[in-house]
Amino acid sequence: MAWRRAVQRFLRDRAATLGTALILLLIVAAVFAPILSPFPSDVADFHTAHRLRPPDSINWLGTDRMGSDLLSRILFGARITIAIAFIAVGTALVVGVPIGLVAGYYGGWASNLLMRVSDIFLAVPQIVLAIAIAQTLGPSIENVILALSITYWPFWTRLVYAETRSLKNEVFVESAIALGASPWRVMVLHILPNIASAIIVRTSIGMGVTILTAAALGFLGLGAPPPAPEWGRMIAESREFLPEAWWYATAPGIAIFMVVMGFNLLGDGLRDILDPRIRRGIGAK
Amino acid sequence: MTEAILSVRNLRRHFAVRGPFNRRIGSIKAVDDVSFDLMPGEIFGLVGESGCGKSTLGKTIMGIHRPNGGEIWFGGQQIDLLLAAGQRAVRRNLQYAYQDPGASLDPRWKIGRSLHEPLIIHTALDQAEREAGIRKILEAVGLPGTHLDLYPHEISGGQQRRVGLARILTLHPKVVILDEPTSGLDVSVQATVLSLFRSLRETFQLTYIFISHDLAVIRMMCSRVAVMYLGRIVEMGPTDVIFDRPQHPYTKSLLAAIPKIGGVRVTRDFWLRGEPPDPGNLPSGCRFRTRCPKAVDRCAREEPALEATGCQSVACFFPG
Amino acid sequence: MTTLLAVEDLSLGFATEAGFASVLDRVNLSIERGQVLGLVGESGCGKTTLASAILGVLPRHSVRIAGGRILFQGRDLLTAGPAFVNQTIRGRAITFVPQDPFTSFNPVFTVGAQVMEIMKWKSPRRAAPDWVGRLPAFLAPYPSPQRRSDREAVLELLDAVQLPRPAQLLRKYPHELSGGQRQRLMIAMALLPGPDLVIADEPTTALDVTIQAQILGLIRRLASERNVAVLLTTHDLGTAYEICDAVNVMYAGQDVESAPVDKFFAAPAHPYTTKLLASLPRADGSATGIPGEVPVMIAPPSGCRFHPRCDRAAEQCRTARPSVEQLGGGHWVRCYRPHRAAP
Amino acid sequence: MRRLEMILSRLVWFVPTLAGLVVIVFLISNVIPTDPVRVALGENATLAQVEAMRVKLGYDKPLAVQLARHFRDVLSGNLGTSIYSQRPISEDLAKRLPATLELTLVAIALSIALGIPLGVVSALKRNSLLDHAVRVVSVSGLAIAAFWLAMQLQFLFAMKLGAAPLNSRIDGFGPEPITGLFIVDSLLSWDMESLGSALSHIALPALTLALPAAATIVRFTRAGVLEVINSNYVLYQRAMGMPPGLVVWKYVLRNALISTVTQIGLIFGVLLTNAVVIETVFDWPGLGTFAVQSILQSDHKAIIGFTIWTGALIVIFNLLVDIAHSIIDPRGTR
Amino acid sequence: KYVHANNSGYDNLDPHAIFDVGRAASRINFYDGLYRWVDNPPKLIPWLAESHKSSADGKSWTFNLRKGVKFHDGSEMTAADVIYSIERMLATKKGASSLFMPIIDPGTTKAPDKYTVVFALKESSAIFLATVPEILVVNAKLVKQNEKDGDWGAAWLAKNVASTGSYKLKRYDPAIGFVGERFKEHFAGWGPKAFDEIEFRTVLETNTRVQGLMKGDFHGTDGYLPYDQILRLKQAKNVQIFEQESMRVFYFSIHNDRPPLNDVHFRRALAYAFDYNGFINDILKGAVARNPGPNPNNLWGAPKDLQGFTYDLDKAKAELAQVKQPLRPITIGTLAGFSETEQAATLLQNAASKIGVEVKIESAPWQVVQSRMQDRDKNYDMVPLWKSTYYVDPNNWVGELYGSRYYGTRNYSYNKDDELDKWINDALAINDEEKRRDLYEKAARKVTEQAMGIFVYNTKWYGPYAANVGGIRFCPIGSGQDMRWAYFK
Ligand SMILES: Nc1ncnc2c1ncn2[C@@H]1O[C@H](COP(=O)(O)OP(=O)(O)OP(=O)(O)O)[C@@H](O)[C@H]1O
Ligand SMILES: Nc1ncnc2c1ncn2[C@@H]1O[C@H](COP(=O)(O)OP(=O)(O)OP(=O)(O)O)[C@@H](O)[C@H]1O
Ligand SMILES: [Mg+2]
Ligand SMILES: [Mg+2]
Repeated sequence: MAWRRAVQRFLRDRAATLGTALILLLIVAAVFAPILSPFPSDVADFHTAHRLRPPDSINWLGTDRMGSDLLSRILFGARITIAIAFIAVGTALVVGVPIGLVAGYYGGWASNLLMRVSDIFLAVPQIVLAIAIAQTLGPSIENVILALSITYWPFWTRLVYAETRSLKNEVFVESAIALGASPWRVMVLHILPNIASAIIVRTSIGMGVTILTAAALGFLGLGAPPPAPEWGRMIAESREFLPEAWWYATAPGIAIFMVVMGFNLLGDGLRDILDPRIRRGIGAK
Repeated sequence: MTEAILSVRNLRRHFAVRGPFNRRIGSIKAVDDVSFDLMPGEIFGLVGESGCGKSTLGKTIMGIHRPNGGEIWFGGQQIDLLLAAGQRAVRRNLQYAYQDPGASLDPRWKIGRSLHEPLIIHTALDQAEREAGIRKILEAVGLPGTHLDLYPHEISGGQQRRVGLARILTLHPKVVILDEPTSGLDVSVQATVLSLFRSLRETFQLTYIFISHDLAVIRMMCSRVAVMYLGRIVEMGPTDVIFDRPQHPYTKSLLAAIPKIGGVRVTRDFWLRGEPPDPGNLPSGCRFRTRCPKAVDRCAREEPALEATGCQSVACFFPG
Repeated sequence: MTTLLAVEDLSLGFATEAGFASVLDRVNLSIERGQVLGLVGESGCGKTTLASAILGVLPRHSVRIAGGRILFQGRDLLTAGPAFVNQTIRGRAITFVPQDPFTSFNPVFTVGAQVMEIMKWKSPRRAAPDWVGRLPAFLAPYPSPQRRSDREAVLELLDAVQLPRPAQLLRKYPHELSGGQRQRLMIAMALLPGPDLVIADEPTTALDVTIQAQILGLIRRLASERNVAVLLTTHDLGTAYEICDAVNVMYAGQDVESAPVDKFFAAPAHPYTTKLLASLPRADGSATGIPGEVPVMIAPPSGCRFHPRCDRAAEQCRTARPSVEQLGGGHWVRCYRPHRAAP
Repeated sequence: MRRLEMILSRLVWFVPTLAGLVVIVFLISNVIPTDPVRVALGENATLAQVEAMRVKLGYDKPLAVQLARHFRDVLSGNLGTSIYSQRPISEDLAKRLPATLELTLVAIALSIALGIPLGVVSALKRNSLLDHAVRVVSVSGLAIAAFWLAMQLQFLFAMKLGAAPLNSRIDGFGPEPITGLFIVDSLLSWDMESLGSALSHIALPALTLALPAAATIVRFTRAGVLEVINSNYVLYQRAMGMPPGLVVWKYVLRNALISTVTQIGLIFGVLLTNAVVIETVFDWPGLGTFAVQSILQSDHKAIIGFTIWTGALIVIFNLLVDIAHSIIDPRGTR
Repeated sequence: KYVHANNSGYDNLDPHAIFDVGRAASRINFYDGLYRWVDNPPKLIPWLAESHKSSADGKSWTFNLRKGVKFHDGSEMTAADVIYSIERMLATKKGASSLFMPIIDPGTTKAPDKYTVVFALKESSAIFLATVPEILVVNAKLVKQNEKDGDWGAAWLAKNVASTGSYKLKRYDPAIGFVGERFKEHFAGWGPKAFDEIEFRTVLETNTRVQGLMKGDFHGTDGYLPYDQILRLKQAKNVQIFEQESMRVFYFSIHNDRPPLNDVHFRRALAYAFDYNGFINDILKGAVARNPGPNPNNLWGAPKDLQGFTYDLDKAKAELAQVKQPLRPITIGTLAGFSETEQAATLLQNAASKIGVEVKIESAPWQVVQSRMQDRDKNYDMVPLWKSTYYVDPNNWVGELYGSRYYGTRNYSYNKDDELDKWINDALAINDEEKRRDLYEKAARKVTEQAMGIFVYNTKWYGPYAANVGGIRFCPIGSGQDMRWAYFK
């Protein structure tokens, strides 16, 4: 019942709905890229004679420096974006959340040390470490994902750690412990569900951040190697044609914008819906 | 004389006050050298001003806080030394009802699930058996069965209190520590909740430690009462005796401060001045001396011990 | 005695997500100069709402005033210009002591700064030149002669509310003070502008009994010394008994009974009042309580809102709200079937 | 006193944090496959030379020994020489630091000047047209890829309108270096031409950096004001008839800023992140371009040096934020 | 004042430490060599030396120095300075020294008198004279004063100039560039309108260089811009473009020593799989000329009738069918920041996939690519890049790229071909140009026919300068950045 009400609230939240729509758009684009794109082969095929054509009825978004259809490339690029965002954030989550949970629950010097390490990771901009790692491993999508996961897990550990710490002081957790519940039970059944909303919200926003970082890596030439239609790389390619071929940079830039916006809006919307403080505030009679 | 069901001997619980560098810069003596016995079936009241350590005492007995010193005996067993497994067994019999019952329920769990939890933890009953048990308890605390499908924030404060109690009673404990069970309730609700406590005590043969700062409620509910001031018990004895012939100046001032409808207006000439000192920075000697009209030099030098005079014990050099 | 403040048939409510909550229903109330009036009722019955309505600080976007008047010295505050009310009534003629001294000080300014800010704008000695009004408020000057005399007045009053070493105290931050000290400061701040009426919203609920006794004594003494009227809201009948001249009882947004304090406790007329008094814990262990629950304001019971829980309720209680029945000696009740004191 | 101790304890954390940083970065940079010695020696080196250089630079030793030596060097402030440029790395970093500082500080100032008033007004006029506009823009600001925004601004302002220079930090060599911050230096030496040039050059990159930062500040200020505006102390001041403008801009704002100030520490990290890419786009001779270059050149020591400096910068900045925080919020340490 | 926007950084001014095209301006404008290359086709003109003689066996070379040449500090340049300079190059082993280390031993260069220098080569070298302009002379006394720990003044010369050159160093910032002030007493004298100051500024971003040139902030920039930019610049009124045929061959370097690339059929298959016309005519808009072999068309030693490969996937498939070894994915390294290399690589990748060869592309900065190429094991399979002119002799191309003596320095093909090696070594040892031409043509033919590299085009130099700049003397060496001849109209 409460669940259905949450869905209703969600649908009423225009921003969250728009965000979901944008993300669905991304997923549809990724899944059906071969069907949707007008020139599916253009991902790796060139028509040098058609290079740098402005948008027209054939190439809706124009063509790039090799004469490939930009729309097709952007649709296929959605696959890369999805892969990077979901796998990198997913891995970081799978690693970071349990660590943060256990460290936050038990405390002690070991988890203090752990938190120090994650602090150190967080002291340096993620992109700096990611660049170093991506460069170490050589440019490829897999390595970008790896670099982002390695640098992103401390973020989750921190978040979950802090949430767990504060939840541990909550009366209902204390009372569960007083009732004799095992640590495992308290962590998994009481703490985790209660920080889940925070995690979900941050995941959504983290997806956006990760997509931006991945695009930045692609932009710097550390992402997927050519001819992969990775959006950041496309923007980098477009740079030297900026004055003449305005559409070249515009299309992938807007694609990135829409997707990140989608995740941010969804995150914001979820925050309003899921954040217990806010819900309690509104739900109270 | 019957055997005490719960005995507390010289219990201590101090909280470190930490400054920068995680350095210990002092300690709050939330519970300091507290001893008392709890007899089966009685309602033992614990009163005192906010921050005097009532909740901490309760939680230390429960094992939520580790004591810094002293012993706790429950049913002939010293429970403060037990390891996790032993503690769990004790917890079936010793339960703590939180000051804010709403907050002691997981906001994401339906009431029903929260009520199942103690049985899942402590028994091997199956779903149907548990459900039956819960419905019985629910009835006992006066809640409709439909409430099982609601979330904590969807019910009123009085009902939350009932749920909190039901949750504790599912395990049929022997002793329940009730921490401020009526604070924040309106008098009309408070009256019904209090009578519920009484009837439950009958039904389940419970022994209560009843924590409150409301003397009127204590007087109505308890057979014996201990008055705490800044981590110590300053006076203890049967309720009637304490209320009629208080010996400690602090107890006197407490009694003087409650308005008595129909009586003289206490605010006209209320004599106690000042406020309790900072618990992290206690005065030397007797803790009450900074506010005590009787205080002399000796009170600053020595700390009076809790000494029995008849059925009543007082920690004061100049009782009466 | 002349009526200082009269609330007449005030009805208002809030637009909420769940619907319109009718929080005050034709409420009447009047205070004489120098009188301490207790507004008693259970949690959520609309005490704070009524006090806020008099002060004019209800949330503007959600509040809907359905009718009634709030007459202060004969002037309707609901229709008076907001700038006028803000400058000459609020904080001047009517001041405020909040419920919770812990959260009513701005935590990041010293209490001295906050006291002096009040004095800068609300001091009885304030004589602001014309052009000051046109400046943005945070640029307005504080003439030093006024500042000096204000400061003296502050120190004097802090002494009067029994705050030790006032000068040092003013340099502290709120979190460095105890609850009792803060509430004394609040009282001092309420008296400094030399008001005619102080609205004190449950000034002692957050405090311990010993402190409560001290604070109540203080309010009572200062009010009579300075001839200030006090509207004191509370849910604690004991508090009302201690310092009030008269008591006004509310239930679920409706006023039900009003009486001088002695009559109120000796001969309550409304069934709700009697039940409330019977709920107080007594040494003999008898406290009856009131079965049922406080109604929701969104769809309140019709007529007298107490009727679902009233054992004397009749059909007419369900349909229409009883009007005021004077019982003499300033005692009135709104009930078709009140308890009548044996003559 | 409290504050001093807080600062001291922060300073004490500084050391292990940086030490940890050194280790992590060292480990990361040491598995880079390209051979730094080869890069150092250039086209013509023979195998023997390479080996000699390897020994000379200590690359032949086990990793632990290298790490220990590295620690010793870092402690003595010596980050080694760049194997590509052949100059001491600390020198290179020191030369580039002012550029990055100037850029990020201007960006922060810009974002604060933009973000706080907008956040307050948008909270006060909640659900108004302005509020909606501000929220849309601020959500967008966080979704734009910084480098793309940089390019679009370049395209619009530099290429199409010619209103701003395309990139770099100043025309020519800039004013006499005193602090290294061109804006400050040109003011100090009263060199108006340089000042104009420096300002026009910094406008676009600072704006690019400031927009997402301002978006964050707007959001937090707005949320902070909304939270505070309903608090009891604001209610109290309103009930006491204090001038509404005063209540908002003095009393509400200061409380609302507490969370914003904490955010500014994080924002600084984000700014540095974006600076890495944006400096590259705008050819800004700061730490960011240095980092990208040295990482692409597999210049181990330069990467380590950069990371340490960045980490230190962030730690120092956060220290300043903490101090600011303790001034705004006197309720003791966090 | 002339302002030049350069596409790479001047992070070191030491003339003996740097030897790349991007940083030619600091060497050529601050320093003088014994001879100097000018114009196109390149001519060698006497510079610090007035004349030279070589012994019959080609091993002893005597240079007569110009008299009265002044260093910037006023002292006179003598043979001692020349000897210090060559010893310094041999000792520091950087930059152009690799040209001399194989043929000159330290301590063997002598000065019979103050104005005569004698080089004693270990073996006869046909290219020695062509490389003599790279012996840039530093002020020995001044440098010695600034030596530290036997570093031959490396630290000092990195930031300072001690020379006889056309310009004195006025300001220098490695992150920004340098400003040179005309050295009025330069021995070669000055034209009436020569620039008083030249500023070379590092502007990495192509767009900025172009934009700045069009706005008038810069007066010149590098001549190898992408052709799209040249077209843009041609529209601008205040910019003129000098067009010159250069000697800068774009080709795919192939690792010839690694299966399956060691199979000529595989290499040929790839050579047939590159769309030369699409690349030259569409992507580069015909701005360059097809160059079928390793040597630039406009230099002797390039066979005039050489037939290169054409884009023909059928032939490619046929060749591939003859490959016996198992196929595997081929890795191409491209130069970050040089999008042409990436486009060439993707073009090849695309066609290769059609004949069933998988290609992976990795991009890295030039330094990294180079360091990998110099290592036989770490080298990429293929790298598209340019071979520029360091000295004007076919050896600069076919010799260095395929002579085994240059393995790991400038030969990245690691090819094993004794016949080819012999031709190249022979051509180095004799001085008869006719014979040498013959050898180089044979070598070029063989290299092409064996597809040891995929040779694409020879660059044209499109020197963009402000319309009011005159007197630019383009030479493939120095890329038109020798500013002493130029002036404002
Ligand atoms: N976990 C803790 N860490 C540090 N200090 C604590 C902790 N719990 C309680 N204290 C301190 O111990 C003292 C006693 O607290 P306790 O909660 O036991 O008082 P109480 O009598 O229950 O008060 P109340 O009536 O307000 O519930 C207080 O000064 C409190 O600040
Ligand atoms: N801004 C508001 N919007 C909607 N409902 C409100 C608002 N303010 C108060 N109410 C509702 O009005 C009713 C009366 O509230 P009010 O705060 O006046 O009660 P009270 O008598 O002061 O209670 P307490 O003793 O708990 O302070 C409550 O049901 C409350 O939920
Ligand atoms: Mg408590
Ligand atoms: Mg209230």
